[in-house]
Amino acid sequence: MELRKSYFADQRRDNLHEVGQPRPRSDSPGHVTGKTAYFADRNFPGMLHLKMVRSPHHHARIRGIDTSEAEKHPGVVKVLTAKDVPHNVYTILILIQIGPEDETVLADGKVRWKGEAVVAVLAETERAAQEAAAKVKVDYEVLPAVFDMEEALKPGAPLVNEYHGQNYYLYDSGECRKVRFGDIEAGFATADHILEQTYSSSPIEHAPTETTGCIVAPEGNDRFTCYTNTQAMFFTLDNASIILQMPGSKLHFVGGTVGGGFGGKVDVIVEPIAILGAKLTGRPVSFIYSREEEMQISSPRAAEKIIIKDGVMNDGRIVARKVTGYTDAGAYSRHSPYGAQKGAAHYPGPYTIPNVWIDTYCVYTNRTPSSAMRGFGVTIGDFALEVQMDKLARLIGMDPLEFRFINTYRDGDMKAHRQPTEGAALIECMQEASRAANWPVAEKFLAMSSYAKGA
Amino acid sequence: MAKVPVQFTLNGSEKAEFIDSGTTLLHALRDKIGDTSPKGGCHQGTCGACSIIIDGELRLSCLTLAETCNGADVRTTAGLSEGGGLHPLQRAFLDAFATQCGFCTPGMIMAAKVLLDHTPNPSREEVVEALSGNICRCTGYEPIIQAVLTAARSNSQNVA
Amino acid sequence: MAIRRGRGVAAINYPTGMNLGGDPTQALVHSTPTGNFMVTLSSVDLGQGMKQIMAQICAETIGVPTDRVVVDTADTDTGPHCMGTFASRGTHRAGNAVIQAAREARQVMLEVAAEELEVNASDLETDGQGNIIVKGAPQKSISIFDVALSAHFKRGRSISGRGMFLIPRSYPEKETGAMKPSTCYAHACTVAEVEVDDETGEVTVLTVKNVFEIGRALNPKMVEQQLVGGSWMGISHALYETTEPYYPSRDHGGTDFNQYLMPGPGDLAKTEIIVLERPSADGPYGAKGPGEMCANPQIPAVANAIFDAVGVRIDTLPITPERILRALKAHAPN
Amino acid sequence: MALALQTFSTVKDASAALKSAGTLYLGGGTLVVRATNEGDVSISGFIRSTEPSLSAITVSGGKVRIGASVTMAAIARHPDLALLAPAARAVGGPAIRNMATIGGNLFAPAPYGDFAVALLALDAIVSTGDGDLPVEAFLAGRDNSRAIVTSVGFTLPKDGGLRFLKVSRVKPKGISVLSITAVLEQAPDGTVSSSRIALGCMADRPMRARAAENALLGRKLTRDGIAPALAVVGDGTSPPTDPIASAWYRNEVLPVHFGRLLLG
Repeated sequence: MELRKSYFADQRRDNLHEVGQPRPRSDSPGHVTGKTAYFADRNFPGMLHLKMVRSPHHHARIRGIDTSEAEKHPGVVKVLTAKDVPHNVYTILILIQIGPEDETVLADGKVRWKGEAVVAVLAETERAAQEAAAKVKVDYEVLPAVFDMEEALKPGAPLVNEYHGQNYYLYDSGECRKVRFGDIEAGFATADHILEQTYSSSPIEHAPTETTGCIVAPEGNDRFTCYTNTQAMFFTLDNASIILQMPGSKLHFVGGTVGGGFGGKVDVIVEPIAILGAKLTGRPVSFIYSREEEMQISSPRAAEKIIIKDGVMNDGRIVARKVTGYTDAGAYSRHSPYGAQKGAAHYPGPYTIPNVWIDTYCVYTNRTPSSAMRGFGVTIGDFALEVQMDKLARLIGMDPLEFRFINTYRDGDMKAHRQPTEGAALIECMQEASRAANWPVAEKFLAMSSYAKGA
Repeated sequence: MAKVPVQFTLNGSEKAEFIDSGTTLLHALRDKIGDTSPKGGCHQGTCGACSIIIDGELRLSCLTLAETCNGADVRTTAGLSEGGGLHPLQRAFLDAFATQCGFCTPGMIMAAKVLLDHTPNPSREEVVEALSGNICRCTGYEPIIQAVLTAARSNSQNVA
Repeated sequence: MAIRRGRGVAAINYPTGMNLGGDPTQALVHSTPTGNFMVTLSSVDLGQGMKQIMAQICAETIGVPTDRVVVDTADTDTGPHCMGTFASRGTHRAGNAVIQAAREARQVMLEVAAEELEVNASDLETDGQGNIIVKGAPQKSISIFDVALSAHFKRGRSISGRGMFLIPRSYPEKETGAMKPSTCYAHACTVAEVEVDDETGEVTVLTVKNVFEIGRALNPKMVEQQLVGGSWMGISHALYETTEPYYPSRDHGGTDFNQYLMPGPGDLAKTEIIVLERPSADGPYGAKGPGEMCANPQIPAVANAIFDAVGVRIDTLPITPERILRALKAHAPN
Repeated sequence: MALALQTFSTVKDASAALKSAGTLYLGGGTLVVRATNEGDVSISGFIRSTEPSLSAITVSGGKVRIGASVTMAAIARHPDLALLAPAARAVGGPAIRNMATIGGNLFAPAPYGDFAVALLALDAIVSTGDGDLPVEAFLAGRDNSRAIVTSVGFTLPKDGGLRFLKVSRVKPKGISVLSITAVLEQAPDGTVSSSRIALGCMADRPMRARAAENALLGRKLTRDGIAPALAVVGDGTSPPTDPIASAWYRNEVLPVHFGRLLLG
């Protein structure tokens, strides 16, 4: 890696003592000796193992659950169903007043995705929990499922989630989050060329080497210590408090040393049910996702579909950009309504375009609920935007890098969501990339600056 | 449940435990013996985080039944720095900033150690092959490859 | 058979943090009796190095070497609230909170030193080595060790501070979408070079040259770690990864690291990283959040390079050999 | 039922124990221990045998016999089996190769079992407690086999007579898109006089590409010479669609890779 100190030197103090220094990491000695303590490196006498009975169907009504054989299985200590969860219907962003509550901790009457948690089995050994889980009988009436976002939005599509009443998230702005800037139709009318293209992606897993999990130990004083690899301590504690209807003062979360997250450990999934198990049995409880659960049960990055329609001039200026984005939330909201909204604020990308129209939708389908992942709301959008930029440049016969210089935002430019640009630096990145990759651009572009227009 | 005895040396010291038959070595090490340096990343044999050395060979402790290790010489990353000082591989991982979350690190170091035990001056391709059963999600592998190559160089300098 | 070569470019920006509930994070800083400093947080280290970076930020602000600072996180019985580690917010939000807390602690420390040295606190500065000196008269000094002892056992002062980051919550305006969704923006431009096998659709990424602008490299080696790993993940997203290979069909999802595809150590592109620093007005020592954006530009850069190589556009991620081969066959004459 | 491992010093005793329901033979553990770790409660016990012959490799007069417990790593480093080393090294990473056995590989479902593809092209004989079977017949009946594999025998081809190719998405270790083994003999004029070709991941288990074998006979290994074989190499295949590749893709690239293997 090289630091190019010549850029922005006038805005930077470089006479610092500790900041800017390549100090060794304080945690690395623990990593290389195997001494770093992750949550699962704790072991408690009498610890129970929790295994989840999961839905084999994408969408089904539950006509009945029979746990009697499982409860009798040797080594089984407790079997939990929806009725055991004090506040079973929840949503994690309710903490900051974003609802509605739309997800069950344990399925109640219905399952909406293949893999949904239905019954939790707590046993002395993992093996006993697995054997007992196999003895839980769930009577399902399979319902039609919908997997394609376009199909889900059509009238008459199977309703995925009754708590929403339709297969999309209802924002205060309506069926989508909107950004309106300038006059989009006037922009298209003046354009020399119009290009409309569709981009899409499928779900992506964080795949941290350490799977999601927690170990809960009763402290003996009505408090419970939860050793967890959550990415958000109080967010998880406070949601657990709501779900369990327990005062937060009864909960003690210990974490902060996590074997990779990438956004995959911000859903509050394992902790509440494990705490409930510890509370109802009085014993320590371990609930750790198998790798199979991590891959297919934990929330992935949402699949997206993005339609970009651009108006561009022969001289390289983009004069209008209309983006319609669809985020596949799966069966429940989790963080996806926010992800779609983040996308709305991110478009039209780091470019100054006078006429912008953005609609982003959060759509429900019968698949594993998606949620946060490294860059969500932006990552797939950047793929779409930057491939579109390449196509536009070729459409008008311009070098793709020079085409970007013409449109890149600079300090003071108004963004579509009405924030003035501050601290822009993309022009300098492109100038340096031009040199590093030996990708020549005209001298006038190398003379540009993010500081002000007209250079 | 009937318990079975297992006895082996772990990092040079004798260990004996009664375990449930069918217990994996990974569980026996972590939950019975208290060596948590091998990590359970998949229990499928696909991530390498539980890699250890049995009788000089790299093995996956998650797929090895503890009972099959009676009399074996078992080595883990926790044993590399016994006596205080860091092993050259551990030092090289530190210096190369080759750890981020650290969860794959003990397994990576085991895989690298077996390589260097047999091939003191490996090529880059040999390092890549030696690490090919170990998943890292943070680093992009390059710093780890560089750390192993650096450790090999420092080894050969020490010998010279 | 032909191996065809191409290159592509992409340019991106990325917002730091989120704006749900004002995106708060708190920090507490206090000194021990011998002048070591504890930073208490509930922020989570996912492997990105939160603990080390907070120590360096605290050390810089107090004016002591980093090894005099210990970071205690994340225990909800002791650490004050943090929204969490996501949205490229950790360094920025917690860093700002640590600076505020450390400044408050530093002020107390300077006041105690001023009493000991019988000067005004405003005339004092730290030397970064563990001493407090009188500006312009460095021979007149006191060690932070002695200042802390004095504060604890003589002056009755708690060398401590509280810090909090919070921005006004922003609700998007319904009709226009006007909103303030985040704070400062990081930037990147990537050029990727690929080879495509036009009989099998297989892609080899030869090189990626990444230029990242991240505000301030608080610890350059740790920045490098994250940028190199992120660049790898970007390539991985572009060509390999999905839990549903036949989306929207729900079938054939991978359940292990053999089936869930990511580049192996034999698939690595030659990776070049160049870092620019335009300090942000609101970041800790100007830092922005590089953790997420570093994995984004490689995806379109690789996609554009594939088009440059073989003349077909794959607008669906991941860009698998199958998708390329199908496109090549669809484009072939007859 | 808790899991239990029973160890026997002879294959005969192990075979008898394997008759109880719920038991599986434990080789290297890469398949069966994984299954129980993943919660397969139909398995209640493991049976293994420590009979020394299971771990022996004998090579004499061009005849090879490999005990069923011999690992991929042991095959890869055996000086007389250099021809097979690429196929043995194609299995997993180093730790897996120190555990995975030749006996186990015969049971590995696609996209695993690349070494068994090589054994099929070698026309190996599989010895079990119940007798000997050609590998092709053994593979066809493996799902219902309760016999313990004791060894695998075959005749070594001449140097250069075995070509092996594994195509993976992930390097250097990923599992198969497909694999191909070709055992060819050529007359002095370069024409193919004998050919056995086996394919991996082109069905649910390794299969012979007989049409391609016949199409190669009497032909030279030139672009024109192999063209008829490439045209028919996909005959009879029914490749799986899985997370690695679709059936369509496997069928499309099979002739490409087959051609490269023959010409390379």
